[in-house]
Amino acid sequence: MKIEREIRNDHIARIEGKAGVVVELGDEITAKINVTEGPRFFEMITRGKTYEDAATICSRICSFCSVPHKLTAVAVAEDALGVEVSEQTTILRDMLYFGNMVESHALHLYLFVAPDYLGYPSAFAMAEKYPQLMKHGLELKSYGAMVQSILGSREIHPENAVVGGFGKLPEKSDMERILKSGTEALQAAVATVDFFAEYEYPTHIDLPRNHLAIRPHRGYSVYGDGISASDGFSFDIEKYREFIQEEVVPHSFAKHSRYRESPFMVGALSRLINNSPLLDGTAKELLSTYRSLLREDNCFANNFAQAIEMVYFIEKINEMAERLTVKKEERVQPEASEGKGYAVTEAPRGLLIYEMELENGRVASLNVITPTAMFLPMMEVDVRNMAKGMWESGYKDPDLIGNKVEMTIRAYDPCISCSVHVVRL
Amino acid sequence: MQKLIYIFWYIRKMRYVKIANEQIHDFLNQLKQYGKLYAPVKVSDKFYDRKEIDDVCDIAFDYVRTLLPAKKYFIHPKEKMFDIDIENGTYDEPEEKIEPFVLFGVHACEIVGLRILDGVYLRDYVDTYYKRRREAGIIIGLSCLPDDHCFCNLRRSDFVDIGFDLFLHELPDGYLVRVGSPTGHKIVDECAELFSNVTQEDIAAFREFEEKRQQMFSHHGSFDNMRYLLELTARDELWDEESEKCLGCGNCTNTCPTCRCYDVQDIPDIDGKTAERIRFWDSCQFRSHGLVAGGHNFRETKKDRFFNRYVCKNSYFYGLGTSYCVGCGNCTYFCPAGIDYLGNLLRVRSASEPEEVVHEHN
Amino acid sequence: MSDTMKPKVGIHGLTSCYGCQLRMASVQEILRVAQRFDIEYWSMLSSDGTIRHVDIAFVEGSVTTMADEEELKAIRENADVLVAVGSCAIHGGVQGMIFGEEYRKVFGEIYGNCTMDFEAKIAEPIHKFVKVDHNLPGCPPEEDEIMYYLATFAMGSYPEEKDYPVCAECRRNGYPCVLIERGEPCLGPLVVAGCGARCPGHNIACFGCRGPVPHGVAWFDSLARTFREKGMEKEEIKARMEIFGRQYEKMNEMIEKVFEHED
Amino acid sequence: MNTTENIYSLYKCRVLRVYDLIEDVKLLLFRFENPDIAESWTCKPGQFVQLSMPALGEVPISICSSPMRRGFFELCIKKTGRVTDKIHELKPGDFVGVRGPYGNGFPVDEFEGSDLLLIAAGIGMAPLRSVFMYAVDNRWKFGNITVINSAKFGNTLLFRKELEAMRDVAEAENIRIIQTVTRDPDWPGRVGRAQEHIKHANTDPEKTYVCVCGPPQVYEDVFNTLIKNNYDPRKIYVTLERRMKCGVGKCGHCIAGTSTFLKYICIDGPVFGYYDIISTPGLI
Ligand SMILES: Cc1cc2nc3c(=O)[nH]c(=O)nc-3n(C[C@H](O)[C@H](O)[C@H](O)COP(=O)(O)OP(=O)(O)OC[C@H]3O[C@@H](n4cnc5c(N)ncnc54)[C@H](O)[C@@H]3O)c2cc1C
Ligand code: SF4
Ligand code: SF4
Ligand code: SF4
Repeated sequence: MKIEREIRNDHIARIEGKAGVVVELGDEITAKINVTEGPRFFEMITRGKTYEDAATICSRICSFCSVPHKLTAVAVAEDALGVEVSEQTTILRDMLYFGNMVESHALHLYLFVAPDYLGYPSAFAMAEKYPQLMKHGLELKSYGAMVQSILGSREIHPENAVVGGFGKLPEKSDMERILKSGTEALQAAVATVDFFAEYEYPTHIDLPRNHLAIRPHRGYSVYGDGISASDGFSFDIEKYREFIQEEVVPHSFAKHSRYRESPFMVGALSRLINNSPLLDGTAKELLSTYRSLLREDNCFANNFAQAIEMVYFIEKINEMAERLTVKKEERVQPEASEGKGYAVTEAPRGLLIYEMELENGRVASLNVITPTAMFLPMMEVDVRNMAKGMWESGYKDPDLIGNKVEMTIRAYDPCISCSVHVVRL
Repeated sequence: MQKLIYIFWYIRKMRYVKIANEQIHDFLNQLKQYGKLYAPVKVSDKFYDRKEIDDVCDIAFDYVRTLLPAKKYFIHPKEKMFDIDIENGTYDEPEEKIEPFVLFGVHACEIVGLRILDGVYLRDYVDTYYKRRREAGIIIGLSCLPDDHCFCNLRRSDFVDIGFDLFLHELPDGYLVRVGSPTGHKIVDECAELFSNVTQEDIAAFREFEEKRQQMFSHHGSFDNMRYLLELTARDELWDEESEKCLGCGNCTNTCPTCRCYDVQDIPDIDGKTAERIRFWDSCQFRSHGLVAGGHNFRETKKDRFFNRYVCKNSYFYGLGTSYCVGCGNCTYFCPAGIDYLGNLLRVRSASEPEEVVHEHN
Repeated sequence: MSDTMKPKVGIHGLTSCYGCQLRMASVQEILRVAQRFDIEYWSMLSSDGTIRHVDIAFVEGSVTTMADEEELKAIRENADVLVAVGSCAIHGGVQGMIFGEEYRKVFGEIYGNCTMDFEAKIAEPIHKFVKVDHNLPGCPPEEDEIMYYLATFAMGSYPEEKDYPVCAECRRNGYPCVLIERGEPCLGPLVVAGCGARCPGHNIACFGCRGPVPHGVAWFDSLARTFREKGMEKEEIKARMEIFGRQYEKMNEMIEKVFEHED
Repeated sequence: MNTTENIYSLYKCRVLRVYDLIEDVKLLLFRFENPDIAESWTCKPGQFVQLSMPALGEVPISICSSPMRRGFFELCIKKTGRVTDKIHELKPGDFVGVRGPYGNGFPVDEFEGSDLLLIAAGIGMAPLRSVFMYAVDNRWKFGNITVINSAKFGNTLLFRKELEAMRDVAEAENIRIIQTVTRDPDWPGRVGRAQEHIKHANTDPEKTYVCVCGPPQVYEDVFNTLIKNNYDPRKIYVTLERRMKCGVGKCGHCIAGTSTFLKYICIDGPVFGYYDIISTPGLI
């Protein structure tokens, strides 16, 4: 193979975590996402820990998704121990989870992606010229952070969410606080949709693909009992190993996953592709206005999908905050101390799968598959196609190609920290 | 202090009234007109703390101790001293409007504790922050029955006759109320319909209560020789053993009604133009309490710090002729390591082997 | 300091959950922070950055690869003041729980015989490799402390670090003590204050995310004794204390000491 | 600045001059901004002030000038940490906040009519300088005076030049100045520790008051030598240091003593007598 040009960036900026990319251009074109961040062995370090400690440790897999990790780890322990939580707990967890969605999407769209679209190296550089945009971004971020702080005790690593319920329940005044800033946040989210609807998706990477998303319990939710694919297939979470395989590749401390042997996509786009009929309210209206932007075959549609989701989740949070009158209730104490459990939820970046075995109240084994590990192979395909398309249509400047390559990576909102927690097979 | 002088004057003309159990909630509601009402409420399975009262039915009358002593209302756990303008080098006191407030249900030991704090904070140099709050606070005392950790009797702080506006002594069907200040008189006058005269039976009941209370203390005698004995036993192994258990967490000092060490810090704003000078509770159990520039520490080891508290608490407070320790037992009750402060003092006093002390919280 | 003399800062991440950087990025006053400093390097937020000389470098994350180690050394060489941010950088973080032989075993178990393109190492705190001037503890650090640290640096001074435990704040805030009341293994007495005793305030025992109190006043031995008295076994105690304390040199020794006379 | 009676309020003071004394130690001259304060402010030798650097903190510093000089005072400050680092950056014209004076100071009234022996080690000369200046300004009130100033090296002798420059006056005034170093082979003058020079003092042990200041480790040897040389232990005074946040007996950091003898260094000290010291473990 003759390599004419190599594009290499050891440290992709504006993503969560540390990864590099190498694209070799020549008669053959290859692309590799190097996940060089050191492995962190979460499955190992949780072994022998109580399920409470394990859930708290798992939250440290990633900061952007600390709420999803914590709540999924809690859900898997509850599944293993046969704990049924109250209706109130379910609602409060949804709120907490949705709060994380809003913050994570806002950070991604405003701090990571918007500078790309507007041609700035960073949001700070962009802030001067686009103060209104930045204001929206910070408003949405703060709103999400506030919801998480109220329900989870803080915006990163929510210690208040525990097996059986919550350590401390929110008060009436807390709900009022959420409602109070809800309207403004919703406006900002709608403005975000309008902003992202204006940008044209880069071409060269249109490629049909499989989208995997949760089979939700009720409504357009983040909790569910199985996974559905855009190829029409659907399976229970207990069977995930039959459909999703993981393998080690030499250039990455993160494993790569395949669905029935091929790369696939997960995330906001996949959720909307598979579950958008479940949407309601403003988000539904907006989506019907901009239906054509929800492109199955182009990963850049993911940013638009995130914007739509923000609208939906804020509206839901506000609804819940308005309806719920928090009653005093005790956490449910598990009766069992052993068992095997499965849990799947939708993290901001896509499906998050936990499998846990408990003995004597302590973790005997744990397996976690994160969204980034799932979409890494698909991302490599898109990166390669992006580079190939540009190269073949005559672009030779490696910086220019590199820039587009990075934008492609960012469109996925990859979470490298999540991916290198390292999965045991 | 103007107020204290009045107290001395009125003390000679004592006034006692009675309030029946049926009237007590009315009385508590009436108290709210004198300011925000703070009283002990149950905050968890075993603990009580003083909180602002909305519904007077929440008030706990049979509490023994609160998570934090009454001092928290006079020296806030954390407070701003100054707003600093860096460029002009000015230090301005924050504009704090101090509203009158009522502390209900303060036990005798805590009232003595506050008087000890007065001795420190109002002596020579008057701490304005403390003084203003002290003047705004109305103190309503409440009699109590001791638990195993209480030894206020050994400290002579089990009964007070000064330092409160009203003091309620439990009777079978109500409370014998002693008036301790002009404010106390005013309250009684203004709520006259709630009070009745004290009867012979009430006096008998009061006597009986006091008798019962004295008998309930687990230890009797005197601690007057404690100061000498502590110095003489400073090298005993007891201090090695006990300080070995200590977590250096400072709960003992924070929950002590008379511990008053504070630290001061300047917190600059990010713009570099303004700052706040704050002060917050410190503890001699922390490493940096005795640390000076250059790294020398006047209380280098955990044992030094541990022993320091025993020395400091037991030393002589000239103002009242007692020790700084009022015998409330908080430091034992709130010590996560289960270190028995009273038990250790008793060991010092009698040089006996430690009794099997069960550290129980109930 | 005039505008032309803005301090230059770099914000770097090694291996971690990136929460400390995220927390720094999400402080309310982020735009005012950006105005007060020249942010020379912050790859999480900006694609404009190579490691250049800065006045203050903030480093999050532990060292888990050779590349991390090299990067850290380059950061140190180019910084006048280096601040370790968060539990990973200061104590190794949760990933620092696997040590020595155990590490080889685990690595083999997971990656099997697959030869990797990069070399991974045991996760270690950054002070094992370079001189650290200040620690900004937390998992992640608290907003008020981030702002305090930044503000003191901006003034050309440096922060006063806390050397007392979470219990102090727990008590000042008047939270019921879960260790006394329910016998739950609260690590508050061991752990450096700053969080305002968030977990006890939520009825949850502190599990030590901020890491041990510095300067040798984290009394693992005394707390292990207390836990033993509440009925916990040695292994249980270790399993809990090691989550954020495993790389504290004397941890094991101190816990063992308490159980010495038993077995 | 505050006009209320808040005891923690500060007087604004202007830095007039900054001298480099020895490495890391500077002498700063201040003046009160407010003329009323300048007029009325007085202090005693051995007292200290609380000096604030806005947004950084407050530190206790001994006054090292003669109390006879109205409206002005000098502080001699060693650079050792957050606040003192910044103090060293002060330039003439800058402002600081000051409150005080605090502490008991040396009982100079009691000293009257007696000989004076001042023994300084390290930066101990800083607080003793105010006693010395006071004695010089009121020369007729005291008998013979000896100052022993000691340090490790010639260039770490605090106020060396100032003391050297006074030699002629001193000769005429029965003041003996002994400067000695312990580790400097190039030093042309006297060598050895402070206590080794007590025998060279011009003071009569029977009627001498002694003031000592230095790092904690020097005290024992100095005391022993003094007592061996027949100085009266009841007339030996030292000035101590402790962590302090308020300077007025509130914050508790400087509490020292035993249960029969509890003292605040800031208000009961910082000057203590020999018997206080030996009956109170931990005071030094
Ligand atoms: C009565 C008295 C007189 C003093 N006189 C002088 C003098 O004339 N010249 C001089 O250079 N130094 C003097 N010192 C020591 C001086 O106060 C300390 O060097 C100074 O506080 C160090 O502060 P820093 O912030 O620079 O150091 P850091 O080590 O950063 O100290 C942090 C904080 O700790 C406290 N602290 C630290 N060391 C001391 C200490 N030794 N005493 C009290 N508080 C301390 C202060 O509040 C300080 O802000 C005196 C101390 C006392 C108690
Ligand atoms: S030392 Fe303990 S017993 Fe004594 S007053 Fe303080 S808290 Fe009460
Ligand atoms: S409360 Fe107990 S463990 Fe904590 S510092 Fe005091 S004596 Fe030590
Ligand atoms: S709950 Fe934990 S942090 Fe709070 S006082 Fe008890 S042991 Fe300390």
